[in-house]
Amino acid sequence: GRFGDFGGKYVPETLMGPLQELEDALDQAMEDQAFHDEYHHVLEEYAGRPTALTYADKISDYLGGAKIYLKREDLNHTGAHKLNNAIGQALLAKRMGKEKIIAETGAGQHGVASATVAAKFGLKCKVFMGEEDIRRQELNVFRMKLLGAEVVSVSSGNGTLKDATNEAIRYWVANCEDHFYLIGSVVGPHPYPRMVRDFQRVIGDESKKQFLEVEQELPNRIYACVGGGSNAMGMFYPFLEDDAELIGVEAAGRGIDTPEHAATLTKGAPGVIHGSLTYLMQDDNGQITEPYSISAGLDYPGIGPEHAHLFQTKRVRYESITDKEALDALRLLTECEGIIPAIETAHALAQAFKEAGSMSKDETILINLSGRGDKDMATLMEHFEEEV
Amino acid sequence: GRFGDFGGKYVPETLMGPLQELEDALDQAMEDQAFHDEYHHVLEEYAGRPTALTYADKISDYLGGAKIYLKREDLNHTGAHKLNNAIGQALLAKRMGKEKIIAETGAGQHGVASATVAAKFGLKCKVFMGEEDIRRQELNVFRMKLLGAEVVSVSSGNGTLKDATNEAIRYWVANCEDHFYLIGSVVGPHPYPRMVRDFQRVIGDESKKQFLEVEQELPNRIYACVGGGSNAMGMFYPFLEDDAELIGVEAAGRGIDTPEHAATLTKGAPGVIHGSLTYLMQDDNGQITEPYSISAGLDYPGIGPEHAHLFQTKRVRYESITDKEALDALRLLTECEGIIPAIETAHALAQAFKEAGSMSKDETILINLSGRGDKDMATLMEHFEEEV
Amino acid sequence: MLTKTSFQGKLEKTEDLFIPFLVAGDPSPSMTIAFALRLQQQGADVLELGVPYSDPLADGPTIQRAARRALNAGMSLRKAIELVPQLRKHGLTIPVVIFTYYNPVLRLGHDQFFELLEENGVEGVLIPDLPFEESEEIRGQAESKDIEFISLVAPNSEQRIKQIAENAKGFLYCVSTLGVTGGENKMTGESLAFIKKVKEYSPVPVAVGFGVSTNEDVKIVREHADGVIIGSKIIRLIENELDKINSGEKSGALKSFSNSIAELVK
Amino acid sequence: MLTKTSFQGKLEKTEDLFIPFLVAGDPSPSMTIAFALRLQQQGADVLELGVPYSDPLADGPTIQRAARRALNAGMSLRKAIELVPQLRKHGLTIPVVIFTYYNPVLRLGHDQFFELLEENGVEGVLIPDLPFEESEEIRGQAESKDIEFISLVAPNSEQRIKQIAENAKGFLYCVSTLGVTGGENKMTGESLAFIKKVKEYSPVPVAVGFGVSTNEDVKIVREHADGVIIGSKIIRLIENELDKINSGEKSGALKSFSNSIAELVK
Repeated sequence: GRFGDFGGKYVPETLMGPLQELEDALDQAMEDQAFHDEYHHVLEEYAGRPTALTYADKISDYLGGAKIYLKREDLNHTGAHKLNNAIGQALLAKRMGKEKIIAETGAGQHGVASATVAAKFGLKCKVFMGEEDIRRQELNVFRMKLLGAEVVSVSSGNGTLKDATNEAIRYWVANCEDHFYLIGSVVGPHPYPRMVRDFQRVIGDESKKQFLEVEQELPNRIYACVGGGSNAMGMFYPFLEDDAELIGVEAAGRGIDTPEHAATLTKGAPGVIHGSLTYLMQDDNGQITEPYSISAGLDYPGIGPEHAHLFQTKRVRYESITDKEALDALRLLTECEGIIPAIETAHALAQAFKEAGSMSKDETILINLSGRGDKDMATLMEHFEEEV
Repeated sequence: GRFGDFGGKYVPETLMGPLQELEDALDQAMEDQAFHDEYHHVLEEYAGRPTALTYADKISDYLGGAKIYLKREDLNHTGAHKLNNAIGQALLAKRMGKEKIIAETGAGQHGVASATVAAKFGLKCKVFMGEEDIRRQELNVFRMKLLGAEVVSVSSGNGTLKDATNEAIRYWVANCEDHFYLIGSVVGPHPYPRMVRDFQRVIGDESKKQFLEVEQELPNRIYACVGGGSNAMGMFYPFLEDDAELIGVEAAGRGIDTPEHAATLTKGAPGVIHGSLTYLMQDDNGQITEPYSISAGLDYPGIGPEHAHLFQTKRVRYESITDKEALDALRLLTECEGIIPAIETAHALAQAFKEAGSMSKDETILINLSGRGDKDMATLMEHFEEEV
Repeated sequence: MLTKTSFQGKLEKTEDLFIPFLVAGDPSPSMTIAFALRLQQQGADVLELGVPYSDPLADGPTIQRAARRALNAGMSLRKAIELVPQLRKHGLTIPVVIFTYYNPVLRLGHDQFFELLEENGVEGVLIPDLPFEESEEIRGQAESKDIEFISLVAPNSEQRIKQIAENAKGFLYCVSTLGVTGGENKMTGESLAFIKKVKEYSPVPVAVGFGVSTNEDVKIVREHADGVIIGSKIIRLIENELDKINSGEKSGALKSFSNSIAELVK
Repeated sequence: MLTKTSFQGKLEKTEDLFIPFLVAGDPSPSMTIAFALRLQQQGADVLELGVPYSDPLADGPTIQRAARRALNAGMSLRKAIELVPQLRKHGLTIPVVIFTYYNPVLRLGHDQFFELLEENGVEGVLIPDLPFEESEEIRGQAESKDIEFISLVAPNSEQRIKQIAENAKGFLYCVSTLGVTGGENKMTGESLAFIKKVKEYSPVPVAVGFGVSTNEDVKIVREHADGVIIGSKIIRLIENELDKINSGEKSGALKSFSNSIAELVK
């Protein structure tokens, strides 16, 4: 249950049993070809995989350096990579005979993905969401309800993702016998970080195959944004043994020299959050601090333990991008390629765009376009209304 | 330029030249394998085609009759079938050396698709939109602007799609030398209805292939909603010579016995609208009347001339579905399958769901899931807020 | 080369034609009659009587507004045609061309349409959204009723110019500039060459329309074509008088209108 | 079978233990001292002194509120430990168990944490999010400092029950029911069988916590286990007195608190 020094199961005793049950079921499922077949069948037939690999010719020309490719997770059903994992875990829940799932959500993307698979597979679904996030993400709340899920408002703490996750774990502690907790990122106690990565690695597996088809070699650099880090782990994992340089991009919010950011690896320290030993943002007393990012999906004080390991071993380079840089990259991609990315994704874009120009024209870049920007329209309107 | 009695070019003399130029260019392009290759390359690499064919097992079981399959145009980039056509026409515009495109839009979906291809292919884009629709579809207006398009507010008439189309045609009359008019449905003067159908037939072509793969025979019935009718023509066309029963579903609004509907074939009469001889909604003096539907995309007083022909020859059966029936079907699909469809699409679903139960279990239904419901959230919230 | 007996012999002139356009019923049928008579007084040779339409594709905002006013006043294709005997009764003698979009004609039916035209003594018909290729049937019907079917020709009609011009009846409506009605007139060297080419083929007078709005425009058109068609400018002159008309000062309005027309075509 | 010399010999009883829980600094350090002394007066055998934490995963809303109050009052892990000598100074003689989530301990560092505990005379430590499998190092350190590392065991610990119980120090914290603190107590037949099984393996007293909130609960627990742990209920009793405390009536608040505790554990 470790990635080097990180990971583990730092949970109340009551969860040790359910986690063992989960791990046993997961290991069994992963060795069962029928489970893989069903998972991949649903990904293809329902979620619309494989997602496209798009050559971004205009922006490549504009930046004048490396050829830039985009892995189009925005084309996944419900608009982001989140569904890959939700499908995998829902199938596992069914296999374990659990008919009720719980999930935490910040901006609502994982909540929508969970509500979606609950509807599709006939499970009851309860989504924990901070009351502040419920206020900010009214549309996604409605979407979850329309899908038949119950949205539980969490008023503890600041009413955001961290608090929703705490509350989901607490609820699971009390109801673990018949509830499956569907975690949305590569965080949480073992075996979650591994499981979520394994349900997201389809991104990297497909990318590798597609990239080799069009370029006959692997990309020189691969970029992905990192909040909890599931889209990045899904993309990076199949490339870990290859030469490709891997770059994870955190949210620098208003700047990493201000208190308002979510750059966990860049500015945080090792500790325990949500059951896992990893890096997190905390004060000198070990109290977890509130992160900030314009992007709700990156606005998380922790990070998956495997990222902490890849940071420590330097296999992945971690950078951070401010709100403003992300918004600029979002506009550039939109105007050049006709693709409005999620603000989360725009962090990865911004870092890649920064570096692409100084790379040579025979080098290549792969960016994980983790989600579409439809959910961010209200935020974008606030920021761009005067300009457009 | 005719489909039986319907079609033609009922336009001001000034457009006859540009239409001929377009037709010549189109015919050339259609005979050029390189054009086909580029079009299909963009569909695959950029738009994410082929879209999935999803077996809707839960709803099939629930209705207890035919097996229901969904052709997932909602998974297309920008969320609906509209992009297929926009890509085709944008490539044609480029081939013709036109660097400026104009488009009309109602709810904004075709406007977004046009703005998207304009960004992708480096064209200038002007989208005509009624001032009332601009007010109702603020989000899509912003999206188009973010993509770099200019949105022209049309105040003539009632400020809706019909008026936006009139104004786009007028603008084209004055600027046809260097502008390409990118019409969003199988309407307008020849060669538009044929061209748009040919750029949408990829839906039916893919469906046929996919359906044969999973069921080894063609579907018994195929449903699609019809406003202008492009998703329906795209789906139906490759099946016209087959045995499958084809059902086009119009919007009955508040009921076809009220004045508030958009059931053009059911209640309209032959006439000329937007350059084409077809069915339309008009009064006794031949003045075009205002349609009504909860769904902005079906809220159009005309219909593509090929539909008029298929109606007259009875090759396609046309039905109509009220706002309420559509909303009920939308909820049912959402709760059973985890897919929130566009309200337009929900009309096709409602008709299919009505009929599926009385079909036998070895019969099959194919529904064109023309678009996703994200754009309709505000409308759905108004209608469902109390219930969910 | 021009034929002389057009419009049932009522139009003997073949040059220097002044062809004004009114929307029937804008702002009321009686005012249309009054305006028409003033136009005849000011030298109009043919009256284009426009039928208001909900979706006038070839028209700019000015004529759209006029159509809206007339529709609100209850005007229709049938009523517009039936206005012609009223015009005659009040002294209009110049030929009248009914200008209508195609859908109201279709709704009425071709046969009934031509019966109505004939019954009401209409001399010509112009359908702006029925180009040459779509009008074969209706041209035949018009000919059999001795009603002139007016064709339009545009600078970008290209190889079709010859065909359209050679088949022209009554007068040939030459669209001077690309665009909808009421735009700006741009009489470039190209436009003049185009008019010259049209005149070569046309057996009937060539009248130029679209964007003629000043006396200077009129003079230039007169110099090169056989006639000038004025639409939107006349509607705007009527709009200038709407306040007076609504407050009952009809004679003042008509006088002021006449003066403006005189100034325009002097 | 029970060992007698736990908590550095300070806990000689091995049954009928009353183990109350306070959050250090709720609502202030001085009130924590006062409440602790009252609890000792009412027969408390061990004090669980909770360190407030931003994200207390194992706690329900009551203890979350208490933690929030204490954090707002500036409490920290270090300050909570340093409160222990203050408690002693005011007359607390029973052993104190520092109850803290793991992250503050990690932040401080294991070595510094144990130095602090030792320096301040703390007899026990309980880390609710450090299960048996993750606590090997810290258990070793605790043992070497003669500080009891309190383990928890839950009904669903299953095959791990034996392992956890056999290795228990001080007392064994038996989670009577699945859930976070402050829930409802459901002493079912299953719970009783579970407690019985735990007692079979445990060399130390078995205390039952989670959801003990009425005198009836206390009586049932006493009947089957060696001790009762009361947390959320005590916090709620403190909350009842907050108004009085804030308005300066501290002695009245303490008296009322004492009476309630007496009623609870009678």
